[in-house]
Amino acid sequence: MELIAGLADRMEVYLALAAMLFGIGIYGVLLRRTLIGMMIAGELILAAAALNFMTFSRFLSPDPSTGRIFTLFIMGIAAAEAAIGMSIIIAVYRNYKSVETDRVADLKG
Amino acid sequence: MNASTEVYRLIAFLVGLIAFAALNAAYLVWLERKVCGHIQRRIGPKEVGPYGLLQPIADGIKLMTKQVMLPPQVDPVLFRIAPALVLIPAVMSFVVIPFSENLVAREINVGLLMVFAFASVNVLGLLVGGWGSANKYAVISAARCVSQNVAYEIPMLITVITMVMITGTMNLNEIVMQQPDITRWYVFRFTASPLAPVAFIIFFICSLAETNRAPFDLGEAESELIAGFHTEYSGMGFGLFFMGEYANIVIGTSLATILFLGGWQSPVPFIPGGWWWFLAKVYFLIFCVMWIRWTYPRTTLWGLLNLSWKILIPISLLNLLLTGGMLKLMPLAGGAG
Amino acid sequence: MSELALSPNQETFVLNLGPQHPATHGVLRVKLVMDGEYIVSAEPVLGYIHRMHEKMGENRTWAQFMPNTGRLDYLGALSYNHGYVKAVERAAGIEVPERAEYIRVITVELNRIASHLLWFGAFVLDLGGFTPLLYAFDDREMILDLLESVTGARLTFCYFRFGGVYNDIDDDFVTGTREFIKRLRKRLPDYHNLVTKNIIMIKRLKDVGVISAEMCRKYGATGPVARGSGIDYDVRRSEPYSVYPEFDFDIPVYHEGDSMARYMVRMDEIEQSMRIVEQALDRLPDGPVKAEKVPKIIKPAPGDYYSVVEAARGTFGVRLVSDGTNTPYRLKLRSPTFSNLSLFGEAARGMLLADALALMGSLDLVIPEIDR
Amino acid sequence: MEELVARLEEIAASVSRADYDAKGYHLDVTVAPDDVEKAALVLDEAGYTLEAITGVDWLGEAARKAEAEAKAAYAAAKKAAEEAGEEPPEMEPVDTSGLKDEMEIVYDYTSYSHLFRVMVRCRVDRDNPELPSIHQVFPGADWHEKETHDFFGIVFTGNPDLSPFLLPEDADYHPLRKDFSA
Amino acid sequence: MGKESVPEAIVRFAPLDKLLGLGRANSLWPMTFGLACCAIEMMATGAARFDLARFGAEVFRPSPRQCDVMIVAGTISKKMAPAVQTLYDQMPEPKWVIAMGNCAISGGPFSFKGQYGIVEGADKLFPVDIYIPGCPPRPEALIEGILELEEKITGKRRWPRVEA
Amino acid sequence: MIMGAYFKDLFGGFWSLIVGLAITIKYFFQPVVTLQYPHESLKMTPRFRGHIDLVADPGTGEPLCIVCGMCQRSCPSGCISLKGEKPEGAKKKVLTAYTLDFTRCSLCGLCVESCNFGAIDFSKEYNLAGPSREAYVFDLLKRLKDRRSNADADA
Amino acid sequence: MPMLTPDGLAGLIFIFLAVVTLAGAFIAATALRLPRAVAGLALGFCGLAGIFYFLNSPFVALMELLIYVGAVCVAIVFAIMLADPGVEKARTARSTAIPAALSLPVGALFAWGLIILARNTMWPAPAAKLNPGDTVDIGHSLLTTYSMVFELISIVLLMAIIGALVLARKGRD
Repeated sequence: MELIAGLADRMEVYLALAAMLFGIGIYGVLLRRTLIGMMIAGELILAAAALNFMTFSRFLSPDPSTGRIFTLFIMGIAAAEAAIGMSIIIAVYRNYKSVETDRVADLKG
Repeated sequence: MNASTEVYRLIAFLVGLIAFAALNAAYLVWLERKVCGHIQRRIGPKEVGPYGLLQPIADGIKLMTKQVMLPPQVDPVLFRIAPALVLIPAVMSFVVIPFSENLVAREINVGLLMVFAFASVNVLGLLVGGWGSANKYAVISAARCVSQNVAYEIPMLITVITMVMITGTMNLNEIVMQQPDITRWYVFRFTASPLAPVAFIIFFICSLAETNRAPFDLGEAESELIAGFHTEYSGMGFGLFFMGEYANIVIGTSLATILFLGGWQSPVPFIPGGWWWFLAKVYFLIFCVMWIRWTYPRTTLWGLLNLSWKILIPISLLNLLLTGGMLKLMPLAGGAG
Repeated sequence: MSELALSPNQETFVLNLGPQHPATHGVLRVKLVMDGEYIVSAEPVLGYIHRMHEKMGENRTWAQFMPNTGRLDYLGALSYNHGYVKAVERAAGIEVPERAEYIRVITVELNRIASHLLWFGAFVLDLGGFTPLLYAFDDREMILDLLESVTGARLTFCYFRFGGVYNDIDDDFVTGTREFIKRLRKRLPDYHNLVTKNIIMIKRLKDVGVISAEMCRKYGATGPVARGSGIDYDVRRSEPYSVYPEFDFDIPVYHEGDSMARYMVRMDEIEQSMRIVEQALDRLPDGPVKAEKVPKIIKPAPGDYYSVVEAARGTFGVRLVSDGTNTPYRLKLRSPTFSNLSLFGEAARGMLLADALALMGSLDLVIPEIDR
Repeated sequence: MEELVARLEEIAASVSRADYDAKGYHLDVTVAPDDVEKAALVLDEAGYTLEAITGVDWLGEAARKAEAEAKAAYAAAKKAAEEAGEEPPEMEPVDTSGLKDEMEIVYDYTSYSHLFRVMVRCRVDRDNPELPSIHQVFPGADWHEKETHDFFGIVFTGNPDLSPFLLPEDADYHPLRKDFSA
Repeated sequence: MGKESVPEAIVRFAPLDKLLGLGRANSLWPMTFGLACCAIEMMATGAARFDLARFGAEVFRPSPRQCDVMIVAGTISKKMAPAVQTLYDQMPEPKWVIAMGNCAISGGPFSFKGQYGIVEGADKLFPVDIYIPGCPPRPEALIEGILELEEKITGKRRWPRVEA
Repeated sequence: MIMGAYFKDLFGGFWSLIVGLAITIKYFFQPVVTLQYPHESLKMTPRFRGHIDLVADPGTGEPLCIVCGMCQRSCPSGCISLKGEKPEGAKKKVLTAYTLDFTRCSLCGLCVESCNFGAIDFSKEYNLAGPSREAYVFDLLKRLKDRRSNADADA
Repeated sequence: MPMLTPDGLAGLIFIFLAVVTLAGAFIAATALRLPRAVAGLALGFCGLAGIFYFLNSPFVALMELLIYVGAVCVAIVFAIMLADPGVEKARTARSTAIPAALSLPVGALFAWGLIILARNTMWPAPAAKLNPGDTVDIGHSLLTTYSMVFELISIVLLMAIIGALVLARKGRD
């Protein structure tokens, strides 16, 4: 009981959660074959980073707003990334009629 | 710890709020049918119970016992979670609405933000529901809903930011406190924002559009898209969408009341303020919503986007600018911290 | 989900509007090829309410076909009654007493008002406004009451007979009609304020669905659709029949060719119809309402005959081919909306879905009349 | 108008004025099936509009006509014989087996600007009813032709799509033919 | 009926069934579905003069998924029959059908000998609960039809009968 | 200039919306026009065309019909069928069966019009509805008898 | 019931949120149908928002909902709708079989390593708080200390909007 009650106040718990999110993100990025799927997994990685920022800002930082601001920045970047990513995906789709990565390989050329 | 009672209180309030939302949905439908009836010079529901008051109950019984169809082509998971995605955020938003000074489930400092955060999830519900239905009409409808919601979130948020600038807080109860009498309602306070009534109208229009109400009900434009995103929903699935829609209307009008019409504060000195005032104002606004719905034809998607981008956004930006200037020149007594 | 997929070569998908769809006013199906919300091509598919009227015409006597004419265009049933009796009267050489012609004109014009009112309501309903429909129905009920008191039916009147009308009208009808016109005159400004001048309405109708006069001619469009495109053509004026030449009325013509123009034509026609009815009531002559020398069994001389009238939706033509017996040899019904709808495919190309539906509404479709 | 009549006379097999009050049209034009499009072009240039296209199935009409003619001839012969005081000859049975039945296609044209109705008709062989489409001249004719094809089985060559229009998609019958029965 | 011996299990659930019946009977949502002339009278029934809303039956839903009763108002042609059948199949249980007008009952005036185009009655396609004869029936008749359907569902008539 | 048009559009449009609201609220406060059907009902006009009914001879109470069959022949939908027989010694035919298949009737009134004896007339039944299709194949002779016995009972 | 002490309840809620977050993330990473993946993503973000709430920042929690669930997820669903990749085919193709097989161990390795790192690191003792870090502080910091970053983010967003427009336009020609 003590364990459960104190769980929310222990820093490692948050860090472990973030680590797992990050791991799932990495797993997803590698697993996914479609651009959109990879983006989704990428969002998870960003979320893990945001969680870390938040954790540190709560437990360690003398000025908690710093971590929060960085989380907000991550969100802003994520939003921008989503917008750009989506339009790239749609543009790619329009040209190649596929969102699967192996078929977009000729983009390299 | 202070959290103890808080948690129980929250649970009690949640149950109450769900009941409130359900009751509201049921009886707002009844009210809507009555209002539209009388606007059209007919009676509306009448035979089921006195004044047709049992009509919502009959409808509820019917909807609940109706076969829930899972059309073969749908994505069963998405199809099932979509109504919940619409309804739950709407109910959650009620948590921060102050019905009176003390009658509020959880007073948090960023209450205003909370309402908008949950309201934004609503769109996802419509989108998922439309997509999950795998019906062309539903998909078109979902696409329309999203472009509409995105377009109207902007002027709405700009207007709200203006209000936050004036009030200096995102705590809904504090905002209400700043409007103790009718002259200090933000809808009439020209000293705070020179375009105050216009801001109110913009906010009202945007909340109409956000809740997909006529004349912005493009998502369920029945002459174009059958029933829109809930074309494939039957029985209670459809009922939940309905509840969500009406809960959202209550949220939208509540916010308008809190931000502009003094919330639970009394406009006249001889009657004390309280939840009755709040509900009176909210239901008056809801009546206006219905009145508007039964008066106007529907706009088109382009007309709607034009309205947002060419009229509402410039005006709300202008309002933001003027308000900023005003605040710099003569800071408000009651407001800005 | 696969049917949603955009086909690989073009980003379009097929949307089937109908056969059961709220906007099609019955059972019309429109196959739309869409690119997002834009229409790439639109193809109406007909026949979902094909009721074999022309076949029935060949199986029945001349008189027995009468009830069918009311079911072709049930909104303007009397115009169709009129078109048919006029054609048969022409073929059989039957003279109609003047009073009967006056009664025909009065009832037909009332029916036209009723039809336009219903169209007005249904059109606004297509655009998402529900209340005007109910107001229009309110007025329409008054007309139906009046017409029921003379014809005995509310919708599918079977009132005209070869050589006259079924029943005479009485004073109650005359006073009732006058009162109704007074009432409608008072209500029309409300309609205009509520709908015509509404900014949403204007934005949705102005410059939407423009049909040129040339296109009207190529497709044989008539009635308000042609008049909305600047064609000054109304059978009542350009091919005078019955007692129409005796009345003073205008043919509203608008030159824009958009949905608004067609809307305005019909709204103006309500007023002109009221003028005609008033004049007809003023000058209503006494006399019989049915010609005396109408043979019991009608046998027109062999040959073909053609006759047109102005129905609420345009020119209704009846082509009769008689072989001298008491049944028609061939009975061709030329319905106005058939031609009016045929231009929809061309006009709707490239439009938004919502605009195309406004265009379709402005054509004033009655599907059983198209499918016959 | 006179010019139009003259131009139509160039194309048509016969052009005759009709009594408008009795018939409902002014000009009765009969053309050969192949000249339908020419007539349409002339009328299009004159600003006419196409009101309707329809068909008439004259099943057995040729036989009836032949019989009537034979009867008239016989009556005349009989009369002549009686006048001459001879024994009237027996009426010979009419041989109608070699006669071809026909279908008539009728085009109704009218003008928005003046009252002059032109009816163009042409006859085609009933067993092989075919004539050119005029939808290139009047796009509105497309639907009328489809309908006529539905009802009579008349083939308008050049019409883009003559699949059942008013009838169900799988219909293979032509209900307004006189020998049709459900 | 009441005095007959009924198995206990049925008796026990009777109140619930009754409630369900009452709920369903008073919330009959028709489909926006008109075929021909009768559809106009159906609209007239919903309009101010007759006001179907009084019985809670004015919620014309455009999607069959949300309807309880299909009012077949008009002639069903053979071309239309599959579509009508589909619409009926798409409606969730419990569902009812009202055949409004003579065409929907039997083909009406269009069911002559040698006809090739129409279905002679909606009950050739699916079970019909209420028939409303007339060509077209007056709006009162449609209201009467709705009341008859309510009677059929609840087994009891709540409204006075009107004699012509 | 463009700005002017913009604001004109804006205010004009806004005003038109207000006017619309004013009209609907005006009707909102006007009395309803609804006729509450099962509680109150319209009186059908004398010319109302319901299904047909036989007319009885006011003296004898027997149908006026002489079985000439004109109505049957004039009916476009063929929904009337009647039979009559000539009893021994009687001068006129007597009606023995008169069936109206109302489900195929188009209410055109040609039958009533064709009857030279005033033997059939329109009934004023306007609200027929029921769960059975067969109920609308009327035996008019039976209806006439029922009416008569009802009238007798009332008297 | 010790479980129902306020702290216990809070702990339970925290566990619930953590499970929701991980489950959502897992669905997002593995679901074969992309719309479901996005629904999982939304679920995960909702859970994450709750965890942010536990980290004493309701403001950031709500922003998480507003931006991630309300905007990013909607954008992704929208893109899926336009592109419609449908169901991902089974991962049998040779070109992808190896990364797919590797992905799980790699992901697990990363997670495991980071957890070890988190547990074994000596975190400096929490310093005294300068401010509570509430909305007002965030606002002040944004417009003072981090105003440059704030502007940069704005520019990034602007460029993203323009870029998205350009790309979308080009596709449409």
